[in-house]
Amino acid sequence: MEETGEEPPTSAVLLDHCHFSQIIFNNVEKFYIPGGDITCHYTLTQHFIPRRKDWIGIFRVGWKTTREYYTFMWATLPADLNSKSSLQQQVQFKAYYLPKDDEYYQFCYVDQDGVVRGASVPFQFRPESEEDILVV
Amino acid sequence: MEETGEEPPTSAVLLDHCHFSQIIFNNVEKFYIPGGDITCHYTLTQHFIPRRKDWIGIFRVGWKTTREYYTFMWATLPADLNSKSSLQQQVQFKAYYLPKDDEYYQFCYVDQDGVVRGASVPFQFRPESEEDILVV
Amino acid sequence: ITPLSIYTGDESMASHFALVTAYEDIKKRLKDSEKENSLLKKRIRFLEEKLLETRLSEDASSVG
Amino acid sequence: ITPLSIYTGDESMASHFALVTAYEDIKKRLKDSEKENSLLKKRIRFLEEKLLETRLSEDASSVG
Repeated sequence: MEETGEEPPTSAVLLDHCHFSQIIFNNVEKFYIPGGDITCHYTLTQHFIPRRKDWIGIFRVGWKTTREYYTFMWATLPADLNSKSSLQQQVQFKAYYLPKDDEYYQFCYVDQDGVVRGASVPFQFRPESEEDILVV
Repeated sequence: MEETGEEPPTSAVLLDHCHFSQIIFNNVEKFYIPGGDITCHYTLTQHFIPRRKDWIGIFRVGWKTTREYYTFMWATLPADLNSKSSLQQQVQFKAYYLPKDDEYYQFCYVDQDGVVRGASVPFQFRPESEEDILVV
Repeated sequence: ITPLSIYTGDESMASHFALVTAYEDIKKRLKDSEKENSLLKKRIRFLEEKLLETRLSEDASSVG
Repeated sequence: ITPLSIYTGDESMASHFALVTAYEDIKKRLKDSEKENSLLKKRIRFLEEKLLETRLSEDASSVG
Protein backbone atom coordinates (compact mmCIF):
# COMPACT_ATOMS: atom_id res chain seq x y z
CA MET A 1 0.00 0.00 0.00
CA GLU A 2 3.00 2.27 0.16
CA GLU A 3 3.44 4.86 -2.56
CA THR A 4 7.07 5.18 -3.53
CA GLY A 5 6.57 8.31 -5.59
CA GLU A 6 7.93 6.49 -8.64
CA GLU A 7 4.62 5.26 -9.94
CA PRO A 8 2.70 6.98 -12.73
CA PRO A 9 -0.19 9.20 -11.67
CA THR A 10 -2.82 6.83 -12.97
CA SER A 11 -2.19 4.32 -10.18
CA ALA A 12 -2.79 7.02 -7.60
CA VAL A 13 -6.12 7.83 -9.18
CA LEU A 14 -7.28 4.25 -9.58
CA LEU A 15 -6.42 3.20 -6.05
CA ASP A 16 -8.76 5.86 -4.89
CA HIS A 17 -12.09 4.68 -3.63
CA CYS A 18 -11.27 1.07 -2.90
CA HIS A 19 -10.68 1.30 0.82
CA PHE A 20 -11.59 4.86 1.79
CA SER A 21 -15.29 4.07 1.60
CA GLN A 22 -15.45 0.84 3.52
CA ILE A 23 -17.06 2.65 6.42
CA ILE A 24 -20.06 4.86 5.73
CA PHE A 25 -21.05 7.46 8.32
CA ASN A 26 -24.81 7.96 8.65
CA ASN A 27 -27.06 10.71 9.97
CA VAL A 28 -24.26 13.16 10.43
CA GLU A 29 -25.79 16.48 11.51
CA LYS A 30 -24.68 19.82 10.10
CA PHE A 31 -24.64 21.29 13.59
CA TYR A 32 -24.17 19.71 17.00
CA ILE A 33 -25.20 21.72 20.03
CA PRO A 34 -22.12 22.85 21.95
CA GLY A 35 -21.91 21.23 25.36
CA GLY A 36 -23.77 18.06 24.42
CA ASP A 37 -22.56 14.51 23.81
CA ILE A 38 -22.72 13.32 20.23
CA THR A 39 -23.41 9.93 18.74
CA CYS A 40 -21.55 8.82 15.66
CA HIS A 41 -23.47 6.30 13.55
CA TYR A 42 -21.70 4.25 10.95
CA THR A 43 -22.14 1.25 8.72
CA LEU A 44 -19.55 -1.40 7.94
CA THR A 45 -19.70 -2.30 4.28
CA GLN A 46 -20.05 -5.92 3.36
CA HIS A 47 -16.49 -7.16 3.26
CA PHE A 48 -14.98 -5.01 5.95
CA ILE A 49 -13.83 -6.84 9.07
CA PRO A 50 -13.35 -4.57 12.09
CA ARG A 51 -10.47 -5.26 14.46
CA ARG A 52 -9.84 -4.61 18.12
CA LYS A 53 -7.70 -1.49 17.72
CA ASP A 54 -9.68 0.28 15.00
CA TRP A 55 -10.68 3.78 16.04
CA ILE A 56 -12.85 6.71 15.04
CA GLY A 57 -11.36 10.14 15.27
CA ILE A 58 -12.83 13.61 15.07
CA PHE A 59 -10.57 15.59 12.75
CA ARG A 60 -10.58 19.20 11.73
CA VAL A 61 -11.28 19.33 7.99
CA GLY A 62 -8.01 19.75 6.10
CA TRP A 63 -6.02 17.38 8.36
CA LYS A 64 -2.85 15.96 6.87
CA THR A 65 -1.94 13.02 9.06
CA THR A 66 -4.10 10.81 11.25
CA ARG A 67 -2.02 11.92 14.23
CA GLU A 68 -3.89 15.19 14.08
CA TYR A 69 -7.13 13.73 15.48
CA TYR A 70 -8.83 16.10 17.92
CA THR A 71 -10.30 13.26 19.95
CA PHE A 72 -10.97 9.59 19.32
CA MET A 73 -12.95 6.54 20.47
CA TRP A 74 -12.16 2.89 19.86
CA ALA A 75 -14.54 1.48 17.30
CA THR A 76 -17.21 -0.94 18.51
CA LEU A 77 -16.54 -4.63 17.91
CA PRO A 78 -19.77 -6.20 16.65
CA ALA A 79 -20.82 -9.32 18.56
CA ASP A 80 -21.59 -11.28 15.44
CA LEU A 81 -20.33 -10.12 12.10
CA ASN A 82 -22.69 -12.43 10.26
CA SER A 83 -25.81 -10.78 11.58
CA LYS A 84 -27.20 -7.95 9.50
CA SER A 85 -27.67 -5.69 12.49
CA SER A 86 -23.96 -5.85 13.33
CA LEU A 87 -23.19 -3.76 10.30
CA GLN A 88 -24.85 -0.74 11.96
CA GLN A 89 -22.63 0.59 14.70
CA GLN A 90 -22.36 3.67 16.86
CA VAL A 91 -19.98 5.27 19.32
CA GLN A 92 -20.62 8.14 21.66
CA PHE A 93 -18.30 11.09 22.15
CA LYS A 94 -18.63 12.89 25.47
CA ALA A 95 -19.14 16.65 25.37
CA TYR A 96 -16.05 17.28 27.49
CA TYR A 97 -13.71 16.01 24.78
CA LEU A 98 -15.30 17.80 21.85
CA PRO A 99 -13.94 20.89 20.06
CA LYS A 100 -15.09 24.21 21.45
CA ASP A 101 -14.81 26.32 18.28
CA ASP A 102 -17.11 26.54 15.26
CA GLU A 103 -14.69 25.14 12.70
CA TYR A 104 -15.66 22.25 10.43
CA TYR A 105 -14.81 18.75 11.67
CA GLN A 106 -15.36 15.27 10.28
CA PHE A 107 -15.33 11.69 11.56
CA CYS A 108 -12.72 9.34 10.13
CA TYR A 109 -12.48 5.61 10.71
CA VAL A 110 -8.85 4.47 11.02
CA ASP A 111 -8.04 0.77 11.22
CA GLN A 112 -5.45 -0.72 13.53
CA ASP A 113 -2.82 -0.52 10.82
CA GLY A 114 -3.36 3.23 10.55
CA VAL A 115 -5.26 3.04 7.27
CA VAL A 116 -8.22 5.40 6.81
CA ARG A 117 -11.35 3.43 5.94
CA GLY A 118 -13.96 6.15 5.77
CA ALA A 119 -14.56 9.87 6.23
CA SER A 120 -17.78 11.70 6.99
CA VAL A 121 -19.25 14.94 5.71
CA PRO A 122 -18.29 17.93 7.84
CA PHE A 123 -20.13 19.29 10.87
CA GLN A 124 -19.82 22.19 13.27
CA PHE A 125 -20.35 22.64 16.98
CA ARG A 126 -22.73 25.55 17.06
CA PRO A 127 -26.44 26.16 17.50
CA GLU A 128 -28.37 26.57 14.29
CA SER A 129 -29.34 30.23 14.36
CA GLU A 130 -33.02 30.79 15.10
CA GLU A 131 -33.50 32.87 11.95
CA ASP A 132 -32.91 29.74 9.94
CA ILE A 133 -36.16 28.20 11.11
CA LEU A 134 -38.17 30.58 8.93
CA VAL A 135 -39.32 28.77 5.82
CA VAL A 136 -39.60 30.45 2.45
CA MET B 1 11.51 16.94 -3.14
CA GLU B 2 10.33 13.37 -3.50
CA GLU B 3 8.43 11.79 -0.64
CA THR B 4 9.49 8.21 -0.15
CA GLY B 5 6.69 7.36 2.21
CA GLU B 6 9.24 6.48 4.89
CA GLU B 7 9.46 9.89 6.46
CA PRO B 8 7.54 10.88 9.58
CA PRO B 9 4.38 12.91 9.02
CA THR B 10 5.89 16.09 10.41
CA SER B 11 8.12 16.53 7.39
CA ALA B 12 5.11 16.45 5.13
CA VAL B 13 3.50 19.21 7.11
CA LEU B 14 6.57 21.42 7.31
CA LEU B 15 7.42 21.16 3.64
CA ASP B 16 4.05 22.57 2.96
CA HIS B 17 4.00 26.20 2.02
CA CYS B 18 7.58 26.59 0.82
CA HIS B 19 7.02 26.34 -2.91
CA PHE B 20 3.27 26.16 -3.35
CA SER B 21 2.90 29.88 -2.78
CA GLN B 22 5.64 31.23 -4.99
CA ILE B 23 3.02 32.42 -7.44
CA ILE B 24 0.12 34.48 -6.13
CA PHE B 25 -2.99 34.84 -8.26
CA ASN B 26 -4.66 38.25 -8.04
CA ASN B 27 -8.12 39.64 -8.75
CA VAL B 28 -9.65 36.26 -9.33
CA GLU B 29 -13.39 36.75 -9.84
CA LYS B 30 -16.00 34.52 -8.24
CA PHE B 31 -17.86 34.35 -11.55
CA TYR B 32 -16.72 34.71 -15.13
CA ILE B 33 -19.36 35.33 -17.75
CA PRO B 34 -19.75 32.26 -19.97
CA GLY B 35 -18.63 32.89 -23.54
CA GLY B 36 -16.08 35.57 -22.67
CA ASP B 37 -12.28 35.50 -22.60
CA ILE B 38 -10.70 35.69 -19.17
CA THR B 39 -7.49 37.26 -17.97
CA CYS B 40 -5.47 35.57 -15.30
CA HIS B 41 -3.38 37.98 -13.22
CA TYR B 42 -0.54 36.71 -11.09
CA THR B 43 2.47 37.88 -9.16
CA LEU B 44 5.87 36.20 -9.02
CA THR B 45 7.18 36.28 -5.48
CA GLN B 46 10.63 37.67 -4.93
CA HIS B 47 12.89 34.70 -5.42
CA PHE B 48 10.94 32.86 -8.05
CA ILE B 49 12.58 32.64 -11.47
CA PRO B 50 10.15 31.76 -14.27
CA ARG B 51 11.34 29.50 -17.06
CA ARG B 52 10.44 29.02 -20.69
CA LYS B 53 8.18 26.00 -20.25
CA ASP B 54 6.29 27.03 -17.15
CA TRP B 55 2.55 26.96 -17.66
CA ILE B 56 -0.73 27.98 -16.07
CA GLY B 57 -3.55 25.53 -16.15
CA ILE B 58 -7.24 25.78 -15.39
CA PHE B 59 -8.10 22.79 -13.20
CA ARG B 60 -11.36 21.56 -11.82
CA VAL B 61 -11.16 21.82 -8.03
CA GLY B 62 -10.29 18.44 -6.57
CA TRP B 63 -7.78 17.52 -9.29
CA LYS B 64 -5.25 14.86 -8.39
CA THR B 65 -2.51 15.14 -10.97
CA THR B 66 -1.40 18.09 -13.07
CA ARG B 67 -2.23 16.06 -16.18
CA GLU B 68 -5.86 16.74 -15.44
CA TYR B 69 -5.69 20.40 -16.56
CA TYR B 70 -8.78 21.49 -18.48
CA THR B 71 -6.82 23.95 -20.58
CA PHE B 72 -3.47 25.70 -20.26
CA MET B 73 -1.37 28.65 -21.43
CA TRP B 74 2.40 29.00 -21.33
CA ALA B 75 3.38 31.46 -18.63
CA THR B 76 4.67 34.85 -19.71
CA LEU B 77 8.43 35.32 -19.58
CA PRO B 78 9.12 38.75 -18.08
CA ALA B 79 11.48 40.90 -20.15
CA ASP B 80 13.53 41.96 -17.17
CA LEU B 81 13.28 40.08 -13.92
CA ASN B 82 15.00 42.86 -12.02
CA SER B 83 12.32 45.40 -12.75
CA LYS B 84 9.52 45.62 -10.21
CA SER B 85 6.82 45.66 -12.88
CA SER B 86 7.96 42.28 -14.22
CA LEU B 87 6.66 40.61 -11.11
CA GLN B 88 3.09 41.36 -12.20
CA GLN B 89 2.08 39.13 -15.06
CA GLN B 90 -1.03 38.09 -16.91
CA VAL B 91 -2.15 35.58 -19.48
CA GLN B 92 -5.38 35.48 -21.40
CA PHE B 93 -7.53 32.41 -21.89
CA LYS B 94 -9.79 32.45 -24.94
CA ALA B 95 -13.48 31.74 -24.39
CA TYR B 96 -13.42 28.83 -26.83
CA TYR B 97 -11.13 26.78 -24.59
CA LEU B 98 -12.90 27.42 -21.30
CA PRO B 99 -15.14 24.99 -19.41
CA LYS B 100 -18.83 25.17 -20.29
CA ASP B 101 -20.27 23.93 -16.98
CA ASP B 102 -20.75 25.72 -13.66
CA GLU B 103 -18.33 23.64 -11.60
CA TYR B 104 -15.59 25.26 -9.54
CA TYR B 105 -12.22 25.68 -11.24
CA GLN B 106 -8.91 27.17 -10.16
CA PHE B 107 -5.70 28.41 -11.79
CA CYS B 108 -2.48 26.56 -10.97
CA TYR B 109 1.02 27.57 -11.97
CA VAL B 110 3.16 24.55 -12.88
CA ASP B 111 6.86 24.98 -13.59
CA GLN B 112 8.73 23.22 -16.37
CA ASP B 113 9.72 20.42 -14.01
CA GLY B 114 6.07 19.72 -13.27
CA VAL B 115 6.12 21.27 -9.80
CA VAL B 116 3.06 23.26 -8.71
CA ARG B 117 4.09 26.76 -7.62
CA GLY B 118 0.75 28.33 -6.83
CA ALA B 119 -3.01 27.75 -6.82
CA SER B 120 -5.83 30.28 -6.94
CA VAL B 121 -9.14 30.52 -5.15
CA PRO B 122 -11.95 28.87 -7.08
CA PHE B 123 -14.21 30.46 -9.67
CA GLN B 124 -17.19 29.48 -11.79
CA PHE B 125 -18.29 30.17 -15.32
CA ARG B 126 -21.79 31.52 -14.78
CA PRO B 127 -23.54 34.84 -14.62
CA GLU B 128 -24.06 36.23 -11.15
CA SER B 129 -27.84 35.96 -10.74
CA GLU B 130 -29.60 39.31 -10.92
CA GLU B 131 -31.28 38.78 -7.55
CA ASP B 132 -27.90 39.02 -5.93
CA ILE B 133 -27.60 42.69 -6.79
CA LEU B 134 -30.21 43.60 -4.19
CA VAL B 135 -28.46 45.01 -1.14
CA VAL B 136 -29.73 44.42 2.38
CA ILE C 1 -3.28 4.60 25.41
CA THR C 2 -3.27 6.30 22.03
CA PRO C 3 -4.56 4.81 18.82
CA LEU C 4 -2.12 3.71 16.16
CA SER C 5 -1.64 6.05 13.25
CA ILE C 6 1.25 5.01 11.09
CA TYR C 7 2.48 7.24 8.34
CA THR C 8 2.40 5.75 4.87
CA GLY C 9 2.38 7.40 1.47
CA ASP C 10 -1.18 6.22 1.45
CA GLU C 11 -1.98 8.69 4.16
CA SER C 12 -1.71 11.74 1.96
CA MET C 13 -4.24 10.11 -0.33
CA ALA C 14 -6.48 9.43 2.63
CA SER C 15 -6.30 13.03 3.79
CA HIS C 16 -7.02 14.17 0.24
CA PHE C 17 -9.99 11.83 0.03
CA ALA C 18 -11.34 13.11 3.35
CA LEU C 19 -10.94 16.70 2.20
CA VAL C 20 -12.71 15.98 -1.09
CA THR C 21 -15.61 14.48 0.90
CA ALA C 22 -15.80 17.62 3.02
CA TYR C 23 -15.35 19.96 0.08
CA GLU C 24 -18.12 18.35 -1.95
CA ASP C 25 -20.52 18.74 0.95
CA ILE C 26 -19.58 22.37 1.67
CA LYS C 27 -19.90 23.15 -2.05
CA LYS C 28 -23.41 21.68 -2.03
CA ARG C 29 -24.35 23.69 1.05
CA LEU C 30 -23.05 26.86 -0.58
CA LYS C 31 -25.18 26.17 -3.62
CA ASP C 32 -28.25 25.59 -1.43
CA SER C 33 -27.54 28.69 0.58
CA GLU C 34 -27.13 30.80 -2.56
CA LYS C 35 -30.39 29.43 -3.92
CA GLU C 36 -32.20 30.18 -0.68
CA ASN C 37 -30.71 33.64 -0.80
CA SER C 38 -32.21 34.26 -4.22
CA LEU C 39 -35.62 33.11 -3.02
CA LEU C 40 -35.42 35.31 0.05
CA LYS C 41 -34.53 38.29 -2.10
CA LYS C 42 -37.53 37.65 -4.34
CA ARG C 43 -39.74 37.44 -1.27
CA ILE C 44 -38.36 40.75 -0.02
CA ARG C 45 -39.04 42.42 -3.35
CA PHE C 46 -42.58 41.07 -3.28
CA LEU C 47 -43.21 42.26 0.27
CA GLU C 48 -41.78 45.70 -0.43
CA GLU C 49 -44.09 46.11 -3.40
CA LYS C 50 -47.09 44.92 -1.40
CA LEU C 51 -46.24 47.37 1.36
CA LEU C 52 -45.93 50.23 -1.08
CA GLU C 53 -49.27 49.34 -2.70
CA THR C 54 -51.04 49.10 0.64
CA ARG C 55 -49.70 52.45 1.70
CA LEU C 56 -50.65 54.08 -1.55
CA SER C 57 -54.20 52.75 -1.33
CA GLU C 58 -54.31 53.85 2.30
CA ASP C 59 -53.32 57.36 1.31
CA ALA C 60 -55.84 57.32 -1.49
CA SER C 61 -58.66 56.23 0.82
CA SER C 62 -57.79 58.83 3.44
CA VAL C 63 -57.85 61.56 0.79
CA GLY C 64 -61.03 60.29 -0.91
CA ILE D 1 2.69 20.57 -27.75
CA THR D 2 1.57 19.70 -24.26
CA PRO D 3 3.02 21.12 -21.08
CA LEU D 4 5.18 18.93 -18.89
CA SER D 5 3.54 17.46 -15.85
CA ILE D 6 5.72 14.87 -14.19
CA TYR D 7 4.40 12.77 -11.38
CA THR D 8 6.30 13.02 -8.13
CA GLY D 9 5.20 12.16 -4.61
CA ASP D 10 5.20 15.90 -4.25
CA GLU D 11 2.24 16.10 -6.56
CA SER D 12 -0.23 14.65 -4.13
CA MET D 13 0.83 17.36 -1.69
CA ALA D 14 0.38 19.96 -4.39
CA SER D 15 -3.10 18.73 -5.18
CA HIS D 16 -3.91 18.71 -1.48
CA PHE D 17 -2.60 22.25 -1.11
CA ALA D 18 -4.66 23.43 -4.08
CA LEU D 19 -7.77 21.80 -2.63
CA VAL D 20 -7.17 23.37 0.78
CA THR D 21 -6.93 26.77 -0.94
CA ALA D 22 -10.23 26.16 -2.69
CA TYR D 23 -11.91 24.69 0.38
CA GLU D 24 -10.95 27.62 2.60
CA ASP D 25 -12.46 30.04 0.11
CA ILE D 26 -15.68 28.07 -0.37
CA LYS D 27 -16.01 27.76 3.42
CA LYS D 28 -15.71 31.53 3.74
CA ARG D 29 -18.30 32.06 1.02
CA LEU D 30 -20.68 29.67 2.77
CA LYS D 31 -20.25 31.60 6.00
CA ASP D 32 -20.95 34.89 4.20
CA SER D 33 -23.93 33.42 2.43
CA GLU D 34 -25.36 32.05 5.68
CA LYS D 35 -24.88 35.41 7.35
CA GLU D 36 -26.61 37.21 4.47
CA ASN D 37 -29.38 34.67 4.73
CA SER D 38 -29.96 35.53 8.37
CA LEU D 39 -30.09 39.23 7.56
CA LEU D 40 -32.54 38.63 4.73
CA LYS D 41 -34.77 36.61 7.02
CA LYS D 42 -34.79 39.41 9.58
CA ARG D 43 -35.71 41.85 6.85
CA ILE D 44 -38.58 39.59 5.75
CA ARG D 45 -39.88 39.34 9.29
CA PHE D 46 -39.73 43.12 9.61
CA LEU D 47 -41.57 43.66 6.31
CA GLU D 48 -44.24 41.12 7.14
CA GLU D 49 -44.93 42.83 10.45
CA LYS D 50 -45.05 46.24 8.78
CA LEU D 51 -47.47 44.91 6.19
CA LEU D 52 -49.71 43.44 8.86
CA GLU D 53 -49.71 46.70 10.83
CA THR D 54 -50.51 48.77 7.78
CA ARG D 55 -53.40 46.50 6.89
CA LEU D 56 -54.76 46.53 10.41
CA SER D 57 -54.65 50.30 10.57
CA GLU D 58 -56.25 50.41 7.11
CA ASP D 59 -59.08 48.20 8.32
CA ALA D 60 -59.43 50.28 11.45
CA SER D 61 -59.70 53.51 9.49
CA SER D 62 -62.23 52.07 7.07
CA VAL D 63 -64.37 50.92 9.99
CA GLY D 64 -63.97 54.12 11.97
